[in-house]
Amino acid sequence: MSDTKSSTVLSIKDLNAWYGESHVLQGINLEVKAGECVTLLGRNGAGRTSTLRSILGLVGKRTGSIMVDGKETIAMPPHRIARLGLGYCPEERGIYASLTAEENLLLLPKVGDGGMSLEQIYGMFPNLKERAHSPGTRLSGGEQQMLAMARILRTGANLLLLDEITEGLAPVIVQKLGQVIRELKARGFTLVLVEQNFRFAKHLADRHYVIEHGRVVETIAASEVAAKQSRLDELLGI
Amino acid sequence: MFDIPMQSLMAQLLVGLINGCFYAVLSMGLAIIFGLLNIINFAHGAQFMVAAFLAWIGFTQLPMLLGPEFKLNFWAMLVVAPLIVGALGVLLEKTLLKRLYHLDHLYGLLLTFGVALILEGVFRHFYGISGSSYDPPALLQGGVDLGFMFMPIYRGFVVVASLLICAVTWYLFEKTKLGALLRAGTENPKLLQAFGVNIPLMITLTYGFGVALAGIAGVLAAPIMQITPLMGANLLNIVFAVVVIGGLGSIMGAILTGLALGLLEGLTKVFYAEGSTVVVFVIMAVVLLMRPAGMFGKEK
Amino acid sequence: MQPDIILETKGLTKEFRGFVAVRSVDLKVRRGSIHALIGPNGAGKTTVFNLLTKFHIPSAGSIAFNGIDITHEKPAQTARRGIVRSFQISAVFPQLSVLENVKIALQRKAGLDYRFWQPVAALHTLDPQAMALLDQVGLSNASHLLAGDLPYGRKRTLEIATTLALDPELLLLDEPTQGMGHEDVDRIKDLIKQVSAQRTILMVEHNMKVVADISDTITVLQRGEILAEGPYAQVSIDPAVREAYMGTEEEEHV
Amino acid sequence: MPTPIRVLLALLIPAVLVPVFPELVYPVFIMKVLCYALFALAFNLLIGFTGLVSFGHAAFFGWSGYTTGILMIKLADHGFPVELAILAGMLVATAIGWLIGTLAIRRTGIYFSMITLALSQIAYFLAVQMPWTGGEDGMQGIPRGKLLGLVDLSVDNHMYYFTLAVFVAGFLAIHRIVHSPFGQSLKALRDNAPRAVSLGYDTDRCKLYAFMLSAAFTGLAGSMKALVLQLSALNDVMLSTSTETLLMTLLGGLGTSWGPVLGAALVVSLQNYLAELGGVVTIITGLTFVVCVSFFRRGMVGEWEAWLQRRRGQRAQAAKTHNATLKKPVTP
Amino acid sequence: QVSDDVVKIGVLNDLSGIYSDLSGQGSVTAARLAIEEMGGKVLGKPVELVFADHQNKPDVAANLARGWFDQGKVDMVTDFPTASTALAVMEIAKQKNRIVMPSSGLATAILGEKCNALTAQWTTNTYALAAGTARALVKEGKKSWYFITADYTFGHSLEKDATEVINADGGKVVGSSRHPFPGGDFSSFLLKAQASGADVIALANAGNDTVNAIKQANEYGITRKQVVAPLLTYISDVHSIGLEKAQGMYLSEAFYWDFDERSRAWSKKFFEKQKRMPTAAQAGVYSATLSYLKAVQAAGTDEAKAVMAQLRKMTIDDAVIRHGKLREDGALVHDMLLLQVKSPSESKVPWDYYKVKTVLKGADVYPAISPACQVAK
Ligand SMILES: Nc1ncnc2c1ncn2[C@@H]1O[C@H](COP(=O)(O)OP(=O)(O)OP(=O)(O)O)[C@@H](O)[C@H]1O
Ligand SMILES: Nc1ncnc2c1ncn2[C@@H]1O[C@H](COP(=O)(O)OP(=O)(O)OP(=O)(O)O)[C@@H](O)[C@H]1O
Ligand SMILES: [Mg+2]
Ligand SMILES: [Mg+2]
Repeated sequence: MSDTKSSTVLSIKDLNAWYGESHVLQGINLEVKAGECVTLLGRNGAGRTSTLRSILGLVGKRTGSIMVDGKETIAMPPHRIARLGLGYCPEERGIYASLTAEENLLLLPKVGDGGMSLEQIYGMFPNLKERAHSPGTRLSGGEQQMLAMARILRTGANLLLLDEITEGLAPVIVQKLGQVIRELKARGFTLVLVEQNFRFAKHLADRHYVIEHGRVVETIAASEVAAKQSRLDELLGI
Repeated sequence: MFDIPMQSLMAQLLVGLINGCFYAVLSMGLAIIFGLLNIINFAHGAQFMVAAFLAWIGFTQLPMLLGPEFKLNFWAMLVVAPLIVGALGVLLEKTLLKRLYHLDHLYGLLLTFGVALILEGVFRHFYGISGSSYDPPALLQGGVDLGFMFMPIYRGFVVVASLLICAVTWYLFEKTKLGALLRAGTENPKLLQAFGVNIPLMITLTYGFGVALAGIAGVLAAPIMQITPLMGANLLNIVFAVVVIGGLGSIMGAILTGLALGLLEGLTKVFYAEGSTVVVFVIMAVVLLMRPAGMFGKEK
Repeated sequence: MQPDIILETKGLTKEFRGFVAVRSVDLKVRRGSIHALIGPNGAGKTTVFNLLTKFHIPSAGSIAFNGIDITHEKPAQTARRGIVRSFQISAVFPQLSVLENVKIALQRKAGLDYRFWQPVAALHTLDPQAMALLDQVGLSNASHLLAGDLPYGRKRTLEIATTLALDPELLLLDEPTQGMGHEDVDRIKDLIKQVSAQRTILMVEHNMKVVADISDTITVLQRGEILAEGPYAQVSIDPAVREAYMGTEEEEHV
Repeated sequence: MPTPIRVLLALLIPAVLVPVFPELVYPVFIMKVLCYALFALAFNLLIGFTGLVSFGHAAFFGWSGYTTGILMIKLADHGFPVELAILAGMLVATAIGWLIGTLAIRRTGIYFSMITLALSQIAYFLAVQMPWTGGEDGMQGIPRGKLLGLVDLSVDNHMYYFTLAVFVAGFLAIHRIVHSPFGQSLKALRDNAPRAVSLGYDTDRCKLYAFMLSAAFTGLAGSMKALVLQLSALNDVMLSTSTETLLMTLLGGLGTSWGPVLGAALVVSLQNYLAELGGVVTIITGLTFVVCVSFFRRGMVGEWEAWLQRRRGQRAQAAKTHNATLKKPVTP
Repeated sequence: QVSDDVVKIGVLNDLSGIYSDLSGQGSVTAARLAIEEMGGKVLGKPVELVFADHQNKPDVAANLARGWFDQGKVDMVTDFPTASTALAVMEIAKQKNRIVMPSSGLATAILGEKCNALTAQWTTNTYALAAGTARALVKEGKKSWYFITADYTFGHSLEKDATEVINADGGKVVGSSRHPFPGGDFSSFLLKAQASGADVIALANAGNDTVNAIKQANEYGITRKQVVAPLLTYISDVHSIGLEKAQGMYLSEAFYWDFDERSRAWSKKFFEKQKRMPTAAQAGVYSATLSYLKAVQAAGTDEAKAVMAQLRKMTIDDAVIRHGKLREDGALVHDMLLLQVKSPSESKVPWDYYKVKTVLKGADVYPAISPACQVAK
C-alpha cells in the first residue's frame, strides 16, 4: 500500500445507478485518499449500499466515472475491478451456505500482496477458529459478520468497502470491530464504511459523506462533526 | 415371479450396475452444467455420441486416411476425444449459450436441442445410421467367470473407471478449493465475481468439463454399444430423468440416482421387461410429486 | 359489532432452516389505524408481511383476522378475506395498461376471473369504477398507458390503486415510498392518509418522516422480535429503539 | 375489429377457394396444416399466455386421435355420428389434461416441463401396450363418417370445408379465451404471479384451467387429424410431436395470434416439400432452433410486430412484444 | 392407355432415420436401375421416378402419397421400411386405385386383415424370414428356443411366426423377453436367455437392436455355447457388426448379392452407384419396379387392376427374385435363402459375408393365405 497519504485511491464522479427502473443513485461524487477512512451515512434506502455495489459493478446499470488507483472501472466486469485490490463486505454478509467457515475464509482469490495469514486472522477473531468446520451459515449473526470481514483481510485487498458491519451485533463485538478497524487503519488500509451506527463511525472516520435520495448532500470532516451536529441530526432523522 | 434364482438375480443386478455407471457419469455432467449455468443441456447425448465416433475415427479411420502410424488407441482416445468435445462445448458456450443466461431455462434447452439435432444430422450424413463398432483394447478383451455369470473384463473396467471418474469429480467438486469456488458460484455468482473470481471463465470451463464427462462416457460406451448417430439420443431421456430425480444440480444426487436407477431398471428387466424404460419416468413423476426439487436437490 | 382488533398474531414465528427470522411476535392491529412496522434491515418486517399474507407458512404461532383464525389458509383465500398487500419492489402488471391493472383486481372481486367464454368487452362495466379509483390516486390521465412504461413513483401509486380496488379491510404496504422522489413521497403519504379513512393500514416504512406524520402506532422489530411499540412520540425516545434503529447522538460509552 | 380477426377474414377468401384450384395448392395438405395449426394454437394458449412449457401435449393429440379413430372404426357403420367421435376425442384429451395438469401444475419452470415429459412417456408406453391402438402399426382407414348424417365427409372437398370450419371456430374460440376476462387473469398471472396471488387469484386453478383448455383444443386438433388423414399412429403420442409443436410455436412467435399458424404451415411444408432431402431435414430443423433462439426469439410474427412498432416509433406499444419472449418468473 | 402420358414410380421410405441404411437412398438407386433397364420407357411413354422421406411417420407418408396420387401422377409406390407407413399408404392407394409394393415393409399384417387387391408385398415378410431360419435350425437339432423380442408389433409377429414353425417341427420355446424399442443394452435379456439353456437365442428385433444384441452376446461369451439367430437381418447389419462377431450365425434372406452370376452382375452395377452392396430390401425395390414396368408393358395399360392381374399371371424371375408367383393376398411367394455368416478367414473380398446353405422353396416358408384376408376369398 501507498505511503503517500495524498494519492487518491478512489474517485467517484457523477455516479448514477439503476435497479431495473428504479434510479437509486442520482449523481454521487466522492473521493478517498490512500489510508483514509470515510463513512457513508444516511437513512435506510438512501443509496449507501448501492454506492458500494456500484463501485464493484454489481448494479444493473451505472454511468459516470469510478477511478480506482487511477484506473477507470466503469466499463470493467466485477472481477477485474476487484483485482485492483478491492475487498467487499456486503450488507447481507454473503456467507456461502455450502461451504464451511474455513472454506469461506479461504475461498476468495488473492487480489494483492500482503494479505494476512490464517494464523493472524484467527488471532484477530478467535471465535472463527473454534467454528472453522461448521457450515458457514450456521454461525451466529455476529460470527458471520466477522467471517465476512475476515475473509477479505486474507486477500491482500487494500481498499475495503464495508457495509453495515456493526448491524445486529452485540455491543462487545461492535467494540471489537472498532478495534479491528483502527488496527486496519494503522496498517494503512483504505476504508469506506457504510454505517447506521453513527456513534461507532464517528471516532473512526476522517470524513463523513451524507447521502440522501442517491445524492451526496453533505460532506463533513471529522473536525467539523461537533459544529454540524444539528444538521447531521436532521439529515439522519435523529 | 420369485422363481428367479438368486444367482441370476445377482447377475442382473451387476448388469444393472454397469448401466447405472453410464447413467451416473452422464447425469453428473448434466448436473454440473445445470448447477452453474442453469441450462438443461439437451446436447449432452449428441456430445456423448460425438466422442464415441471420435474414438472410432481415431482408431479405424485415421490410419486409413493418414497411414497406419496415425492409429490412436483406446487409451489415447479416452483422453483425446473428451478434450475435443469439451473444446467444442467451450466454443458453443462462448458463442451461443452465454447469450441466454438472462432468459428462461427454456431457451437454453431449445438451443442445445437444436445443436443436438445438427450434430446427429451431420454424423448421420457422413456415417449413415447403422453405425460401426469398435473393439475394446486387447488388454481388456475376454472375460472372467464369476460363478454366477460370465463377466466381460471390459464391462468390469467400465464399472471401475466410471466409479473412479465419479469419485474424482465428486472430490474435485466437493472437497477442493476449485469445488468450493464452484459451489459458491452456484449459490451467488455475482458476489463471488465481486471478490475477483472470473465467473464467466468459470462458467465456460464448467460447461466444457460437463461436456467432457459426456465425452468420456462416449468413449467408454463405444466398445459396448453400436456407435450410431442416435446412440446418445436414446440414452438421454433416461439420463434426464436421473438428473431430475437426483435433484437438478446435485452431483451426489446424480451419481447415486444414476446407480440406483441402473439397478432398478435391471430388476424391471427381470420382472417386467416391457416396462423397463417407462419405470424410470414413473419414478420421476412420483419423486417430483413428493419432493419437488428431487431427492437431493434444494428448492430455490 | 366488529371487534376493535382487526388483526392479531400470537407467538408468530418463522424459521428458515435453523435461522429464526421472526420470533414469537404478538402483534395487535387496531381497526381504523395506521400501524407502522419498522426496524433495521433483516429485522423480519417483510417476513411478517409474507406470513400475514400466507406467502410463507408460519413455523409456529397463529394469525387471527377479525377474530377468525387464518393461520392455515392459502394466499388467495386470505386475499379474498380482505387482507391485501403491496410489495417492497414495485408490483404492477407491466404489460397491461394502467386501467387494466386496476380492472384485474376488480374482475377478481366481481368473480369474473374464470370467465373464458366471455369477451373482454364484458369487463367494460368495470370501467367507471376503475376510473374512479385512478382519479382518486391521480392517475386517470395515464389510464391507457402500459403500466410498465410509468415512472417508478407512479407505479407505486398504481399499485396502491390496484390494491384499493379490492376494497380491502386491511391494507398491507411494504415500503410504499421506497425509491421515490420527494414529491412522490408526499403524494403517497397523503394518499395513504386519505385512504385510511375507511380501512386499516399496516405498513413497513423506512422513511421516518412518513412514519412520524401519519402512523398512529409503531411497532419496532429487531432480529425478529418486537423491541418496542407505541405512538411515534413514545417510541422515538425509547433508548432501545434509538440504539437499534434510529441511532442516538449520545456519546459512545467505550 | 381486432387485427387477428381481420387477418383471418382476409385469409378465408383464398382458403375457401383452395378446392376450386386443386392444382395450385393441394387441399389435403392444407387440411393437415390446419390441424397442426390448431394444435400449435392450443399449445400457444398454454406457453404463450402462462409461460408453462409442456412436453406432454403429444399425449392429448395422440390419445384424442385414437379415441376418435376407434369410435369411427368400430361404430361408424352403426351410424355413430362423427361429431360425437370428435367430442369424445376432446373429452379424453381434457380428462388426460386434467390428470397431467393436476400433477404438474403445482411446479413451475423446468420441473413443470419435466413432469409433463415423464407423464407423456407413460402415455406413450400405454399407447404401445394397449392392443386396440394398433401398436406401432397404428390405425388406418378411419372412416370420416357423415356430417350431421348428411354430408359425406369421405369426399375430400367436403372434409376440407369441414376442417376449415373447425379451424376457424377453434381459432375464434382461442382468440376469445385469450381476450376474455380469464385471458386477462392469465396475462396478469404471467406478468407478475405473486402480485396476482396477493389480489386473490388462485394461481393453481387458473393454470389448471388453462392447461385443460389447451388440452381440449389439442384434442380437437388430434381428432380432426385422425379424420383428415384417416389414421392415427404411435408417432402422434411421441415426444417428438411435442417438440415439433414447440418448434412451430417458437418459429411463428410465442404468444402471438398468428405465429403458431404460420409456424405450423412452415414446418408441415418443410416435411412435405423437403422430403426428398432426407437427413438434411434434421440439420435444417436443428439450425432453425439455434438461429431462432439466438437471433429471433420472438418468432416470425413477433419480430414482424416488433419491427412494425419500431417503425411507428411507438414505445408504449413496443413493450407488448415482450409477450413473445419468456421472462424469468417473478418471485416474491 | 397410360394415364397422364407418363408412368411414374414413387419410392417412399426412410431417408434420414433408423432405417435409412437398409432402404433409403439405396432403394432409390435400385429403382433407377430398373427404369434404366427398361430403357426409361414403357408403351412408348416415359417412366419417371420420385422419392421422399416419410420419416417413419404414417401421417407424413399418407400425405406424401396422397399428394403423389392426386397431383403427382404417381402410379405405383414402393419400399416402406415400417409397416405403419405401408398400411397407411395402402389404405389411400385403395381409394385412389393405385398400386403399393412394399419391399422393406415386412409385416404379415399387410397380407392379413388389412390386405387389399392392389398390394404386392414384394421382397419377403416376417413369416418367411422367421420360418426359414427356424425350420432350418430345428432340423439341425436345435430344438429349444429363447426369444429376445422387440416389444413392438413386428417383434411380436416375428416371434409368433417363428414359434408356429418351431412347434410344428417338433422344437419348443422355453422363454422370451420383450424389450422396449429401441433397446440399447441387452445384457439382462442375454443373461436370462443364457440361463434358460436354450439351444437357440432368437432375436426377434431389427436394425441397431439386433446389432447391439449380437455384439453383446459375443461379449458375454454366449455365442460359444448357444446359437444366436437373428430373424430379421440385412447385410448392412452384418456389415456393421463385422464378421468377427457375426460369424457362424444363421439367417434367412430373400436375396444375397453373391448368389449367382445374375445377382452378382446386377449387384455390381448397384455397387458402382452406391458404394455398398444392396440389401435385400433395396434389391426388392429393383425387382418390384422392374416387374411393375414389365407388367404395364404386357398389359398395355397402367390401370392398376389390369397391371395387378398381369403381375399375378407372370412368373417373376430376375436378378433378385426367383420362381416368384404373386398370390391373391398380395404375397410374392418365391425362393428364399438360408445363409450362414462366414468367418473372417473365409471372407475373400469386401462384402463376402455369407455361405448359402440352402435355397428354401417358397411354398415351404411362406404362410398359408390368412383367412382374415377378404380379397383372397
Ligand atoms: N435489488 C434491488 N432492486 C430494486 N431496488 C433496490 C434493490 N436494492 C436496493 N434497492 C432500492 O434502492 C434504494 C437504495 O438502496 P440501498 O440499499 O443502497 O440503501 P441504503 O442506503 O444502503 O439503505 P439500507 O441499507 O439501510 O437499506 C432503496 O430504495 C432500495 O430499496
Ligand atoms: N426465504 C428465506 N429463507 C431464508 N432466510 C430468509 C428468507 N426470507 C427472509 N430471510 C431472512 O430473514 C430475515 C428477515 O428478512 P426480512 O426480509 O423480513 O427483513 P426486513 O425486515 O423486511 O428487511 P428490509 O428492511 O431489508 O426489507 C433476513 O435475515 C433474511 O435474510
Ligand atoms: Mg444498505
Ligand atoms: Mg423488507
